[in-house]
Amino acid sequence: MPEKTYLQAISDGLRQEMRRDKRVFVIGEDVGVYGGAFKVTQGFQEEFGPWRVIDAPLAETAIVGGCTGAAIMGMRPVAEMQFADFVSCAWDHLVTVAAKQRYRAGTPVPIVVRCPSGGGFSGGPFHSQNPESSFAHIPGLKVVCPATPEDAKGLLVTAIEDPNPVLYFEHKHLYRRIKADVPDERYTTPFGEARIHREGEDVTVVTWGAMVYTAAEAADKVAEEDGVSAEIVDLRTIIPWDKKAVLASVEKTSKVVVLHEDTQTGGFGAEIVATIAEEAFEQLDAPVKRIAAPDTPVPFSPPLEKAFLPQVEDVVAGIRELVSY
Amino acid sequence: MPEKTYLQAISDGLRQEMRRDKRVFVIGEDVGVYGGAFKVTQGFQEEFGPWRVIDAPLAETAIVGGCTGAAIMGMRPVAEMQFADFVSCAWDHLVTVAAKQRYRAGTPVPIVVRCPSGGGFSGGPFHSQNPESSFAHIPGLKVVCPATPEDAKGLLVTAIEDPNPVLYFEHKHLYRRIKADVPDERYTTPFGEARIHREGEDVTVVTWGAMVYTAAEAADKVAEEDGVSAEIVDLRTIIPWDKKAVLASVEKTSKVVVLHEDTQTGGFGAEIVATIAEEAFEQLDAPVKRIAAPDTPVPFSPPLEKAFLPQVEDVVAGIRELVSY
Amino acid sequence: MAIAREAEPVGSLTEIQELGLDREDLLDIYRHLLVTRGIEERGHILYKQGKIPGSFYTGRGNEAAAVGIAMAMGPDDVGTPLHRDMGVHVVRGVEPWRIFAQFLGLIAMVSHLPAMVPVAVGCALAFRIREERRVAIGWFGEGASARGDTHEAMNLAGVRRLPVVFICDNNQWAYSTPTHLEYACEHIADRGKVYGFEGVVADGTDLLAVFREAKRAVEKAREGEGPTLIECLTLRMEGHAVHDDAFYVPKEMFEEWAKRDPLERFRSWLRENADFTDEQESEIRGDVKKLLNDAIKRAEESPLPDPSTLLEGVFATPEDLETPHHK
Amino acid sequence: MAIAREAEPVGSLTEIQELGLDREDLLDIYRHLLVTRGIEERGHILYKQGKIPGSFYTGRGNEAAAVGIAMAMGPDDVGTPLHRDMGVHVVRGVEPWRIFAQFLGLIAMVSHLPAMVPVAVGCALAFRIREERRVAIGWFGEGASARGDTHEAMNLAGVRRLPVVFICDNNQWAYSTPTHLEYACEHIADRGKVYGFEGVVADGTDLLAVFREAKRAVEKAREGEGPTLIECLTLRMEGHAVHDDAFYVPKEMFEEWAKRDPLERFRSWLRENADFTDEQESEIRGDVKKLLNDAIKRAEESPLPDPSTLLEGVFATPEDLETPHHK
Ligand SMILES: Cc1ncc(C[n+]2csc(CCOP(=O)(O)OP(=O)(O)O)c2C)c(N)n1
Ligand SMILES: Cc1ncc(C[n+]2csc(CCOP(=O)(O)OP(=O)(O)O)c2C)c(N)n1
Ligand SMILES: [Mg+2]
Ligand SMILES: [Mg+2]
Repeated sequence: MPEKTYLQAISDGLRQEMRRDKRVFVIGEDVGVYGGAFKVTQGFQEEFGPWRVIDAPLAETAIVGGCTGAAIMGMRPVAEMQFADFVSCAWDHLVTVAAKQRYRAGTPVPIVVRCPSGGGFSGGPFHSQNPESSFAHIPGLKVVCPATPEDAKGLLVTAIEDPNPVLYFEHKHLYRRIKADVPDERYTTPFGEARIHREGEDVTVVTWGAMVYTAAEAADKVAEEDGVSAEIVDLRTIIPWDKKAVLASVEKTSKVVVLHEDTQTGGFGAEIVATIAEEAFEQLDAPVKRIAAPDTPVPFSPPLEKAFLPQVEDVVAGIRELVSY
Repeated sequence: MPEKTYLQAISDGLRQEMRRDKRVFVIGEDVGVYGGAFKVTQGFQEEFGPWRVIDAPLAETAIVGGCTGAAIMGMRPVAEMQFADFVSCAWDHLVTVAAKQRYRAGTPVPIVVRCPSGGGFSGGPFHSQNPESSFAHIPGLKVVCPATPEDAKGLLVTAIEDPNPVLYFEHKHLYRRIKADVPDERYTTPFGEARIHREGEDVTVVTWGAMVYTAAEAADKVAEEDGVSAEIVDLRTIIPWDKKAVLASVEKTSKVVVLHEDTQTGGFGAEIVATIAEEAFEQLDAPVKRIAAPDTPVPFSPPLEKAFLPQVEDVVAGIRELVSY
Repeated sequence: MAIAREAEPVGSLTEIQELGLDREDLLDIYRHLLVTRGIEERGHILYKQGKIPGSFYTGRGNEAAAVGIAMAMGPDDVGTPLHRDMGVHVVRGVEPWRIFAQFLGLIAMVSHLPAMVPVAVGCALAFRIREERRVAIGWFGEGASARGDTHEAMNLAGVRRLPVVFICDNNQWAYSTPTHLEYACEHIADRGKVYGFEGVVADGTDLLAVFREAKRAVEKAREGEGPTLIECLTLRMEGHAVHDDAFYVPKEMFEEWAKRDPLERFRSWLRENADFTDEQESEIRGDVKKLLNDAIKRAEESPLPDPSTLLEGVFATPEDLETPHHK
Repeated sequence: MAIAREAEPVGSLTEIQELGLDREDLLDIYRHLLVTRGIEERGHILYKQGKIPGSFYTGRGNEAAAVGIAMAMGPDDVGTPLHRDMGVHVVRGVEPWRIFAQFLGLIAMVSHLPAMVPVAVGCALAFRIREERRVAIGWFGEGASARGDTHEAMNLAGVRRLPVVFICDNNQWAYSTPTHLEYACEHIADRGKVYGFEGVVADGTDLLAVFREAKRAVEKAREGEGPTLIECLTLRMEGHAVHDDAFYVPKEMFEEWAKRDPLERFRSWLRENADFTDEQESEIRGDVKKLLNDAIKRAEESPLPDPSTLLEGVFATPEDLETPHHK
């Protein structure tokens, strides 16, 4: 199996689907001649032409709303937000029209909105956000946050196949930093099935996206320094999310950290903690611990951004706290 | 003290502030000649003129964005959304500009966005929503949900005084249905201080908005039929929310229902449950129970809407379940 | 200075026949107009009887605009009509009982304005990508024209010359707000030009003028020559919704526009130009009455949804994609 | 067919003096232009040295437009300039060291485009409500003109005749996207008309023409005669940001516009019309060089924020309202 970056995996998965299915098209700002701000669609316009790789005006509602219309007419649109942050400009369309269309009018809206998300490189408050929690609260939307190249491809294919609007958050900090084997052939990765990134016995870390790697480093550290064995559950998809896998891990370890990069209050971590507290009350040997960014905009200045993003040491400290509870 | 409806209390509070402070003005669709879709600003334009009671074009971003600009220039704008649902059209402005302006640029944005929210009268998916949870997740915004006429007035005055953007959710189903004593003089109701709507010993119900009354009926019922004494904590403000009051009540009762009208997954109830699970783990004698609307759009059809909204019986059942745990 | 072209009235039967409508079509149109108004009048009564939950909106005064546009659509064309465009549903073959059933508690319309305009543009985008000779119609009110969605959608459509026709139902009021507080140009149709296409203002009470302009615009779009913006000027002859007595609309305005009742105008035209007889008229009226009576009956007999279905259909299933559109 | 008026170049020194600029002002302008370009050139070097986190944007080619507009603003006027409008900050007296310090890691600009245009309109609304003779300026790029925010803001401003001037920095590219994929009218300034006010297209490399039009528009707004939309036509002479080599821009385009370098144009004009000597020029250049050197030094010496301040300032306190603006 060839080794690919997370970014290549997304690009390859998308290209494969476009070759396979003429209904799939891409629309976004600078996705054509430029190949996308992050070059995910580089070379696509040469291959598929300007009507399947559409350079759109700077207008997110027109882009995503246009996808909804095209989807209702039988296409399989994939919109690219230049940064996940800008999906706020299509919020009304997504929550008002796309999310409710099936319930209200019976019409499925099979669209994918690709959102390059996440911080870690001084993008500042408008180029670093992780808006998955906001969308996860809206009935009718699906929300996907792959952590590995393999999942990035498989979940993208599933997202395109899915008959619902899917917010696909691809973490920018993983784009070129993370490399792994990715099958060449087409495959799908199911929604709602978590992946055990690392097995463990003493404590569970539930997380997704770039934080999987932060958790993994922390797990290495506590294994080495404390002999603590941490299990890492990578949710992969937030809506639907794999409650069963989380509860099974909790049953095993009785201690849980929920970790995410987005800010804490009202973040999706709260939903996971609440569910565990409701449904695994008797299995818990310690309070569930949330580790997330503090409730501020994402700071631009490097020392502040570092203090903002959950760091390996924060997770190590959280695990230690639970273990010694 | 005169008895007033919830709607009159809002209207009177707003008028009083406008008389007192020339910087306060109102802008929204049909707020002038028509007096607002729900008549909150009836008679205001006659009194304050067309430049302090501004009939705006149908353009929520212009309305709320305009308020931000005016606020930065020293005004105290109060925007009216015709229905809370339409605040989705100003989402980007609120989360991108208004919420982050202080952190990013040091400029306070003292605006109030009044949002008539909530269901119960077949308003359907676009006239019944409770979007407070979405905003509660965005650092920099404050979120207010009064349940009583007295609080409706006092919290509105506090909102206007507050140097931050405040989302003020006024529940439409309380407008004319709920009447109570409201002081004539000016007063403020502090943000972040819950109100004990009813004292009790056996179980705590944490809630806000119209659900306070649903909880109260349920409490009456379990008192009468089961001899169970339920305490009702009305949060009044969601951001900031009164963690201390909630934890104090939990310490007393050891059993908690968190109840809200908005849909469950990722709703603000999850934040409250998560916080209790994290910080009152040892005080709990039963898992925290959430009661909220199921994860669907708000249905239009009366039998479906009734099944959607949390009912007194649902709360009664929840309380009984906890009591017998 | 207006930028948009102002549409002329249509003259003779010959002229209209050249546009593809024969006498039978004209009688159908009259029937559609009666059904449209009838549904709304009956709906209003049902509302007063307390049978309709929520609120109730009518398009009195807008029937000719709605029916005229819809008549210009081809069978495979699509559109996103509004709360004042009942006539479009009628022409497109939605059975009246279904409409009553909806009033009585089945499903809801998108209410955020003008949220469906970008969707209409997206439909047109699909047609353009697949090189189909189909057209999408996107409606918005003159009030909703103030929102960003109309702008983004019309701009994208203009840049890509998509097969879409924009219809602005300009009934001069947005709830209680008069046009001079909604926009500051002469005509909303003037905006077509700044998106790269033609704008046309039509008298929305003149069904045939609306039809002719819509037909032209639809065919132009079908030929790949891009969008058109048609503004249909009418007056909203009732309140914003049933609870609203429209006290803010000057009486003279209602009186003036009452003289231009679209049904009456079309009826007179038929009388003068198409040998429309008393017998034909009363036959059509009788048919419509029966249709509506039966429709209400059927709707009232239809069961309300069962609460157990509450959770159904939030997410689509793969089978939902097995519709002609999606395949 | 263009709807907007096209601005003429400014001729003589007398003409410009009548607009209120004396010779000293003109030399100041030259200084501002040099500082503007200098800050960006130095910033670019700092970026290459790895000292600037994140990305780095420049406005090369846009200096005259930015400085020209800012020179037309009164001391109490306000504005919301963009990433290509460094010259506005320079004219408005932001000290260069602060700008470098910002590059080096202090604070961030709003990036969502054109999110600040409604805010500018809101500032104008405050002025109108309080009947102050102040003006707000709202900037947006030709690319961002496709977004709904520009539409909603300009429409509201037109309806209420607010004291605001809209500036469209049309540098012919939105990242890699050329204008014909962004809009389909001849000029963005054509849109003024459909919001009820004048649109003007100016050569954005001609500082004096930009200044004259901005001055007119600002005074018009101040007199209560409503908004103006001025489109400043330039070319973005570099990539979208430092990482972008702008391969998609035709070379000839750069060559053609290089001949219209705004600094060089203004310098020539000074030479020909205002007795600008070699000595004066080298004196100014020397001053600017020193200013920038000192500024970088001071910025590099400024400490980065302490992590302990992370949580500060998410919410404003009542004391924050004790600024001149808010009182
Ligand atoms: C985004 C949004 N804001 C506010 C409303 C509330 N509202 C419903 S209809 C209406 C007036 C609409 O005016 P117009 O577009 O002219 O359509 P008309 O009702 O006159 O046909 C308003 C303000 C809405 N539906 N959507
Ligand atoms: C809402 C939004 N979408 C996308 C972007 C990403 N983006 C940043 S600059 C830019 C191009 C802007 O073009 P234009 O408005 O012409 O300004 P210019 O950079 O050319 O000065 C884009 C697409 C953004 N900042 N905001
Ligand atoms: Mg209208
Ligand atoms: Mg540009």
